[in-house]
Amino acid sequence: MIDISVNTAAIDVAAVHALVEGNGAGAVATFVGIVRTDDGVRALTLEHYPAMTKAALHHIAADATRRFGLSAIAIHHRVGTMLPGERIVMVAAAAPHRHDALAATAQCIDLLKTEAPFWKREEHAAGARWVEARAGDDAAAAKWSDGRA
Amino acid sequence: MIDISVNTAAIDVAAVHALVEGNGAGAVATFVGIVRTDDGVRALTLEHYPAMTKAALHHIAADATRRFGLSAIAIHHRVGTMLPGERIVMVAAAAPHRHDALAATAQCIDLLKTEAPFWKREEHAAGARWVEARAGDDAAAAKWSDGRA
Amino acid sequence: MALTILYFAWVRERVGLAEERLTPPDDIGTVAQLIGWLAQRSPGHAAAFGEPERLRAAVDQQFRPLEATISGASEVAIFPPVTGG
Amino acid sequence: MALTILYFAWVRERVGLAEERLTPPDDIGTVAQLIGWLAQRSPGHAAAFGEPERLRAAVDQQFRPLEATISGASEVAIFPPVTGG
Repeated sequence: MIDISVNTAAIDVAAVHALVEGNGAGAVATFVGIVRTDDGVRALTLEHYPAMTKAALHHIAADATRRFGLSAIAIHHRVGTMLPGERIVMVAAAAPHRHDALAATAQCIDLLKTEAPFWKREEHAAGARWVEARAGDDAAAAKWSDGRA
Repeated sequence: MIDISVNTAAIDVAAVHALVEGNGAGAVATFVGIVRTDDGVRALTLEHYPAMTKAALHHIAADATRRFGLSAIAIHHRVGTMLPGERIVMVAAAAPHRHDALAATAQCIDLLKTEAPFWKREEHAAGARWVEARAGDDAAAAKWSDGRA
Repeated sequence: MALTILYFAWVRERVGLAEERLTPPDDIGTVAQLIGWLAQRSPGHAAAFGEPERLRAAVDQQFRPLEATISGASEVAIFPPVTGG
Repeated sequence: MALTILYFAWVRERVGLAEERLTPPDDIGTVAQLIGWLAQRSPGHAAAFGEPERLRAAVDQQFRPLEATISGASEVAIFPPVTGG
């Protein structure tokens, strides 16, 4: 089961967790990315490429499902403007065994950073700026390149 | 912030997640272990060593906090009898960066398997049996032995 | 052949448009060539496309390198490196 | 000196007790020696302690190897390898 959502509404952790539980899974791992509250950002706006986004997330989820034998995975990404402390993205992966659930979650969040068409714009007191991609993100994504479709 | 709970009540995913969010954390990772529904187990009973359990979990949590610079961690473990599909344990770790939150969660669940005084008893149609420890669990726990207190 | 061209993030802001529909000359065969041609359309386009090494692209909604062909494509998107998650 | 001895899981079931308070002889210096001495107390104890390699222990609520001393300890727990999480 693959559940992808790209939405302006707040992410409900219990609801996303519940989507992947059941079906005999012994292990559920999740990752939630949150707008930092400690670096002077007043608001974060996520722009995306609507015609492409869900397919890109589905591809990432399907890859992880194959590689780690997941029983279910959900990737919910918020778009639009959000405030410090609000959730940007949630990945939840269910598998028979714990290491598969955890590794699948790590792979999905790393690949999300480099293979999904989102762009972050931060509002600071001094004005707005587009977040620059980080070389570390490419390196983290490259780690998963073996064994992918 | 370290929050440890050992309780017969059901684990509330949203409540445990909320315990570690906030305080500027940019990343929250969680792991939930669930009673499998697909291997003929009718009920699972977790016995523990009450005088020792919370201290053992606190030690695991404090270790992960130091090693991965966590802003908060919660380990909630259920004891008593539970049914297939019910949650046995939840680890939730919050950190400034995603890899720390994910690695801390993985370390805690691996060490829980070998360093916390819990014993699982499964009820099958044919009777009850105590779950045997697995060699793989020792190997997974040993992975984290560098850099620990 | 007419092409739908989409812009995102600061590329969109500098161009001043989210989308335009254009018919590039026949000798524009790759994304990089398209970027060079677009740069001449306005000062905003020039500001957006002056440093191609800062740009990434998708052709028909698949991420593609700037050397990729646009032959037969109906939609090309040009944007900075992605920063989601 | 009197010692509180706790049993868990199938060790508890075989012994038939969760806890007992005993004063081992002075020549019982390690957990392994304690296990050998306990094995003689009843058929249930014998069944629980017949294969020490299947047993683990905590001394004063710290996991310790079977060769560890019990000198000065007030609580020793004997149990199978843990299986939580």
